[in-house]
Amino acid sequence: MPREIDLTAVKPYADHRGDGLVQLSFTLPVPYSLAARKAALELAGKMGFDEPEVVHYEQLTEGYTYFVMYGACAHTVDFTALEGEGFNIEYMTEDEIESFAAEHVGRKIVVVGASTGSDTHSVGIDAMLNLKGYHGHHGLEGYRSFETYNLGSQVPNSVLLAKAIEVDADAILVSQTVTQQNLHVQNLTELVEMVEAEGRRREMILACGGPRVSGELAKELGYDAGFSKGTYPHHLATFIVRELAARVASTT
Amino acid sequence: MPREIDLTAVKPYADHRGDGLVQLSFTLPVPYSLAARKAALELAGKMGFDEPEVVHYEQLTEGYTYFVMYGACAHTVDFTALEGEGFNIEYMTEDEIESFAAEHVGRKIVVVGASTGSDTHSVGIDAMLNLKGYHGHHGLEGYRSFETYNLGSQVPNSVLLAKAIEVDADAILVSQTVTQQNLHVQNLTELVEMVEAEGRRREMILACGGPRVSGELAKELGYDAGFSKGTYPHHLATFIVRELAARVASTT
Amino acid sequence: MSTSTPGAHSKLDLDPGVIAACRQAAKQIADQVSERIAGHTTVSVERGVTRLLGVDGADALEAPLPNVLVDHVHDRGGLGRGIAYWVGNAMIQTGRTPQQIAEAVSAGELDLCGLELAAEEAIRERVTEECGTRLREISGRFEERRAMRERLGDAPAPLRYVLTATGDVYEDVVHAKAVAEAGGDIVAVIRSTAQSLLDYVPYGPTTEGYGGTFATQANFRIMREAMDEWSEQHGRYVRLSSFCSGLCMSEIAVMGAWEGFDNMVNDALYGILYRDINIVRGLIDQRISRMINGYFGVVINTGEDNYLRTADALEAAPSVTASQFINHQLARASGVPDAQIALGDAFEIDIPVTNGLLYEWAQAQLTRELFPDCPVKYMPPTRHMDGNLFRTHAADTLFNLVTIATGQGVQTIGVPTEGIFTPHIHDRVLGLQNVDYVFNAARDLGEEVEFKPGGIIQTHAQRVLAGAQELLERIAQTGLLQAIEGATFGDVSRRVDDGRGIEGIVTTEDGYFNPVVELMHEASYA
Amino acid sequence: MSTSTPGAHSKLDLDPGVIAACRQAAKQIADQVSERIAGHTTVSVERGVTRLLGVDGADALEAPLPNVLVDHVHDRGGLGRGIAYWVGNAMIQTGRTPQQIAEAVSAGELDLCGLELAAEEAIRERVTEECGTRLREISGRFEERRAMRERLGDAPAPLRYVLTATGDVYEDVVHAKAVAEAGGDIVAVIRSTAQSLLDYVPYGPTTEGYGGTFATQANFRIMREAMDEWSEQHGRYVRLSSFCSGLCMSEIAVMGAWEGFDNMVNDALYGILYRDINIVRGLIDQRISRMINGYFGVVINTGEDNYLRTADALEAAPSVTASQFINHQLARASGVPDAQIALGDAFEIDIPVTNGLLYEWAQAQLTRELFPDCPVKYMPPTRHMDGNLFRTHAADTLFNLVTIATGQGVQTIGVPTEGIFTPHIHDRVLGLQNVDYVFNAARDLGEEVEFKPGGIIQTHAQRVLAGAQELLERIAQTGLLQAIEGATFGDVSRRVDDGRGIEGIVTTEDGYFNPVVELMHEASYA
Ligand code: B12
Ligand code: B12
Ligand SMILES: Cc1ncc(COP(=O)(O)O)c(C=O)c1O
Ligand SMILES: Cc1ncc(COP(=O)(O)O)c(C=O)c1O
Repeated sequence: MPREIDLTAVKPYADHRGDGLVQLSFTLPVPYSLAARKAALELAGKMGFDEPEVVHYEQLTEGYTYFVMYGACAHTVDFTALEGEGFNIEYMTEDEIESFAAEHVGRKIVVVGASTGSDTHSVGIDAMLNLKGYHGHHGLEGYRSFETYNLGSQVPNSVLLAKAIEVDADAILVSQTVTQQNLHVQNLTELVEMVEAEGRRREMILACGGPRVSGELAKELGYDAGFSKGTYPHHLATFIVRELAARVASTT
Repeated sequence: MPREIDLTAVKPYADHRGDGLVQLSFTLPVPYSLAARKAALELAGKMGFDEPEVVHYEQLTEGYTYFVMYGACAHTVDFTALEGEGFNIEYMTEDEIESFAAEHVGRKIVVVGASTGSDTHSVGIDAMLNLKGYHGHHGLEGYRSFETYNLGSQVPNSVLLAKAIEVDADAILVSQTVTQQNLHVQNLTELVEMVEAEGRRREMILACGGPRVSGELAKELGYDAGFSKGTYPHHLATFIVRELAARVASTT
Repeated sequence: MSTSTPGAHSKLDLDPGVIAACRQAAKQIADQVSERIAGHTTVSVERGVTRLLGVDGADALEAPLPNVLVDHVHDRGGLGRGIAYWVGNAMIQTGRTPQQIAEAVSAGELDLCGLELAAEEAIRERVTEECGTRLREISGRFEERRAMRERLGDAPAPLRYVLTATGDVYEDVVHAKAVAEAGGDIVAVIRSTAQSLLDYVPYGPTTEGYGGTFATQANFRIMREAMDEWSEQHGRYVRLSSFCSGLCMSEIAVMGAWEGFDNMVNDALYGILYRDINIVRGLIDQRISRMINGYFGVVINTGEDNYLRTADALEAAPSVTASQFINHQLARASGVPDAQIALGDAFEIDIPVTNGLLYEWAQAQLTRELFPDCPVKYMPPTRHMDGNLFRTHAADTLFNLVTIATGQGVQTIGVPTEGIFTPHIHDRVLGLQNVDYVFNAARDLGEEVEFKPGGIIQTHAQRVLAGAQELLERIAQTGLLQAIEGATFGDVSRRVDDGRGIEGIVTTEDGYFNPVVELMHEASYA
Repeated sequence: MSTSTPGAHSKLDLDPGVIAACRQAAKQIADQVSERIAGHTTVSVERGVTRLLGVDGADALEAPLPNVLVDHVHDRGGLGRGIAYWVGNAMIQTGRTPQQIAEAVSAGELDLCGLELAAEEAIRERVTEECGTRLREISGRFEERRAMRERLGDAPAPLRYVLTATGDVYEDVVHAKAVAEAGGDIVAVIRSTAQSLLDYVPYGPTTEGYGGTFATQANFRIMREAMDEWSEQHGRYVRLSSFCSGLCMSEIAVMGAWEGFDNMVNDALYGILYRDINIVRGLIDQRISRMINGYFGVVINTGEDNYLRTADALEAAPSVTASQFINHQLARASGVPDAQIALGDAFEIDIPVTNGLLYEWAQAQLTRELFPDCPVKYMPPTRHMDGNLFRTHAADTLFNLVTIATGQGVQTIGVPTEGIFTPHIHDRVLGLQNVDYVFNAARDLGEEVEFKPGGIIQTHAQRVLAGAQELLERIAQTGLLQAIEGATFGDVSRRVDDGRGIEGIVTTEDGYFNPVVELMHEASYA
């Protein structure tokens, strides 16, 4: 009979329940040698891998060795504790959003967005805001219930915030793509601080997005939500109208 | 100025000293969902990764989700403690081996080898023993100082041992390629136990090899040495003549 | 018989005379094999017959009843007349079904060779009728399956053939579903290592295999049910495959047919070369096994790819082509139609060979042009793959390209872990994603390109074909057995009077008869 | 001017008439640009001149002396005569070197526009002599480098171009060595994000960049020394590359030449479209910058690949070809010989496009046939790459195949992490291993295959070329500036009187003179 999966103690699965196999790869700044191999095995041991194994290693340049490894993960995760969060957040369709907004907000929702700092990647924010949208789903500009300002890319946080204040925005939307050395974290943090310094944090929804942004990161940095690859405009819109409706409800 | 690498606390290196970045991939036996993503992040956290990040995940089939992740490894390894073991073990050339053997052993060295159990992979053991050898280096059969018995593949451990006893072998050489569910560990362990049961362990060199055999594993299982991918016949021969010379020296 | 590429001209500018000569020599070789094996049967062929008479199950010691029954007769020296003779007689004498007879024999209650003998004609008639009923039953099931396949839509070639090999049939089901979801067309349930060497087929569901899952009828059923369910749910038919090779070729062919398997790896040479099975035993078993596959509409896959795992892919290229010609004729001699003969080939040239891709392309195209009506089972790079997952994935990408550009019939997919593990669940999916990408991005590439006349590709193909001709003509002189002894295939040498299973060869006696062979033979020449 | 593929016929069956028409229209467009920018200089062109007069260093506030000097004159309204005029005059009047003059200006000790004015002829002579000395010095260094390249052996095309982008020049050195060891031919030191927007070149070694390392002269020197050392040690010459693009095009061209860089990405359109740099500013800067690159034997790389990162690769294909024709003429107008013009192209068709590989092959072959004497810088798939490392690696494999099959001059390698990170040290090595494998395995594939007449590949190439012709003829009517406003390239629109750096455009006055341009112009028409 098929063995059952214990969802309170989930482990990686390769070809047998509980085998725990994980593939790893990394470089160590040590010379290519048997000692390097041992260092990699020791490191994997510290990560909690049983029977770690180097399946490939090679010198990159003097003093740097690359490894491909496998190991059986000894840790487990209690999935039942997490299960609450389903995947299929029920995103509304464009039509549903329009009528929901009409009913619960009852006025144009003003959003201001940009790709900030030195970031010139505008495709992400354009996908969210411009009429053209993304993969056939049009951006917020195409929604009757939204009034949209897309400031484009390379926009200083100060300019973005000033515009938001000027048009009395309900939400500020930031896109960040260049993330080396956590540049995005710096940029995103700066904006929150500026919004707070202006005393506007409570009255504005702050959302950010980008390939390496996650919901967790966004919340950690003080945003209301974060969106990553695979986001469509109606995902963002669903979030905004729900959030705004909740706020409207709680203030009335 | 370039930052120095602290070899007492080595971490993975991606593009900055100390960034610690490691790539991981694995499957969790949980449904594709946001909760699955969280489970993967939690697991990576337990492994000791700071800022773990899921860069890709997808459903394989209902109840199974595949992840590609990155994380900054918080563990370090003291490389200086390992450095003793250089990589370039000085392997002798065929000629050197011949004269070394003539001088220090002074008789034909008898070796018996096989790919054991149900394993039909013979290319590895043939590479070590047959005249044809491996990548232009001929096998032990081609050495004047060796007398070689290659029993081929699918050889029961009992048959291999009996042959070794019959020809009064100096070394038994085992190859193992099929390793699923640690079949090789079972086969290799059985042989050591049989040799010990026959009271022959002290007088015979035991060496094993195969793509997933390592020196560490071999020693753990009670072998004198283990050889993996990239082994040439003269590597094995160097080991055998040195080991035998040491034994000859210590008994005289 | 079609000797030219359908429609188009030869991209390789092959000489039809050379092709004809190859086919001619191969035919001669196959005829010699037929002659050599005539007048023999084997314990496993006879067990295959008992299975087709409806015998199944195992005794308390886990010995399968077909073995119990055949050994019983063999021990008594009666196998030269064929198991059918004795079972038929027992049916008449006892009024029992073959299954009941087997159970009684197993219980020690019945001595088949001690019973009174009915008239030969009556026995033949009784047992042939029984066998015919069973054949019709299986054929009926096959027709249902064909209908299902048509209803759900059959995938276009190249079919994506994916191994599962966890050792545990229930885990294989999980892997098979992931494979199906990622676009796999055929799931091949790889066997536990060395099942080839068992002179019986294990019984019941199994969860403890190494490098594969035992081929048992129960395992077949579990897989088939799971995949039928998936197919119905998802509206796409998923085929199943396993291995006939080894010491039980014809029995497994029966089991596969009964359980609705669509493909079967069926090649005696594998067992002979790599498992040290006796040559004659292998060839007899193969003859009957393929006949059964052919009769029930199962596609057979031959194993030429294996040669390239032990011999150099460039040097051994002519031997692969020669073997394809021989296998083709041997399969035809078993009554398998071309559309069911998936000859083997593999992409195994070493990574550092300059213009290796051109040679692979030439060889793959050659196979297609030589056997235009046969699907080809094209195998991925494996021998030179190592622990560098990315290197393997790159090689698989070019392999996929050659597959689509030359229009192979069946393609076993490559996986990044090829050089290390029987693949993990996601590795098969990564492999299939690569296939998907390349097959689509290069869909019409084969149609688009022509090869430079007298260029590297044409020259290589022509040279391989010439080498094959030479080899075939030599083998036609000496015979296949001699050639195998001369390490012609896979650089491995085997002698005709050595090897496992030799004790299971039985010389038939006057009056030997095999209702399966007779019924199938009739059908294929009807 | 060569308009046909060298030696062989066109694999794409292109119409020479259409090609000639394209070239004609592009020439017209380039001439219009020349006309439009004539009578203008920019602050950065003038800073380039000061650098070629030997001015270097920065003041206490980290303002580079070339900026201090040029701003000084600009503030005083004197830039219309050209910086050389004022420096030349100051040399005569003070007897100091240009560097000493700059230091004095920086210290507030000297007002260039307040000095007595020498005779114009004398000034010209003095400053031209100074400039000539410097040009000869750089040319001398270049000749040494050429000798070194020849001694160590130059790699055959396609050259493997690999980015390093750690942000820290010392880490870049480590990455560059790994790249060299894995067979990289050209290491491109990618700049920190938005250096384009700085209207000055930072000074000194830097370790804090994002997505790249600042292009500074010190960084250039550190990289060059490290790679020269590596090259000598390993007996293989490794080239270096960086970016001229942005607001300092000509200055960086000077720095690169001085430090022995072999290639330079040089494309004003990048700055215009993606950094919102003013069109005219960009085109003036580019003219001089390319002239400097060309004169010192540096290969320029144009940036057509970028369009395919924001526009659809299939739809935008004609705009890429059109842009190549224009860039080719603009480069020639700067005196760059064809062998130093590496036009841009990219493999960016989306993964699920059926026959995408055929379209890529067609486009890549088209570029080669249209510009047989130019190397082409062919860029890897990036836009549609995601976090699935294996998917990216598979796409890179096909990209590598098209590169070798069409014989590109320079190939930027793809890396598995393309969709996620600036690559980690081993990712570049994995990318290079893929290149190695494919280039070798498919070495002569291009020679081997012909395309079906009127097939998908030929038809696609012909259609793209026709589209380019239409576009070029339209642009020749309206002018390039209008076309850019109409979002012809990369789906981005820019207006002529908007954009960064517009304040740095200076209308030249009577008596303006630029010794660099004059000397180089003389040389190229000598
Ligand atoms: C297009 C592109 C460019 C174009 C940008 C043009 C433009 N106007 O946008 C050009 C050619 C100019 C360019 C230049 C550079 N680029 Co670039 N570029 C890319 C590329 C190929 C695609 C990015 C993209 O458009 N993706 C498509 C969009 C739709 O996806 P997305 O941005 O993730 O957006 C989705 C979600 O994230 C989300 N989302 C995004 N933002 C927001 C905002 C909100 C509010 C919400 C709700 C959702 C949301 O929704 C979107 C739709 O689902 C990537 C490689 C890759 N495959 O990702 C490299 C990449 C992003 N570039 C990179 C780099 C380093 C650069 C340079 C800095 C290199 C250099 N030093 O010269 C330069 C300079 C750019 C700069 N300083 O910003 C790196 C970034 C590495 C890192 N992690 O830091 C990448 C990953 C390439 C690489 N592997 O090195 N680039
Ligand atoms: C060739 C091959 C075969 C041939 C074997 C023919 C033969 N006579 O050897 C055939 C086609 C018969 C075959 C069959 C099978 N194979 Co196989 N096969 C391979 C393949 C392609 C190459 C192995 C090889 O020859 N490598 C070359 C040699 C030289 O390398 P090596 O063995 O590692 O040896 C070197 C070192 O390890 C060392 N060494 C090895 N032994 C020894 C001994 C000593 C004493 C010393 C000092 C050194 C040493 O030195 C050698 C030289 O450097 C691998 C895939 C791969 N790329 O590895 C799969 C592979 C090994 N096979 C595999 C499997 C599962 C099978 C089957 C079981 C599948 C099945 N169920 O049907 C069957 C049955 C075989 C069996 N039961 O044993 C798996 C094993 C998975 C695992 N880790 O368990 C692999 C990895 C493929 C895969 N990814 O699924 N196979
Ligand atoms: C043709 C053929 N038959 C059978 C097998 C499996 O055989 P075994 O049962 O010996 O492991 C293989 C495996 O490679 C094969 O290629
Ligand atoms: C032609 C060209 N120039 C310059 C750059 C880098 O520009 P920046 O300095 O704006 O980051 C790029 C990057 O893609 C480019 O393609």
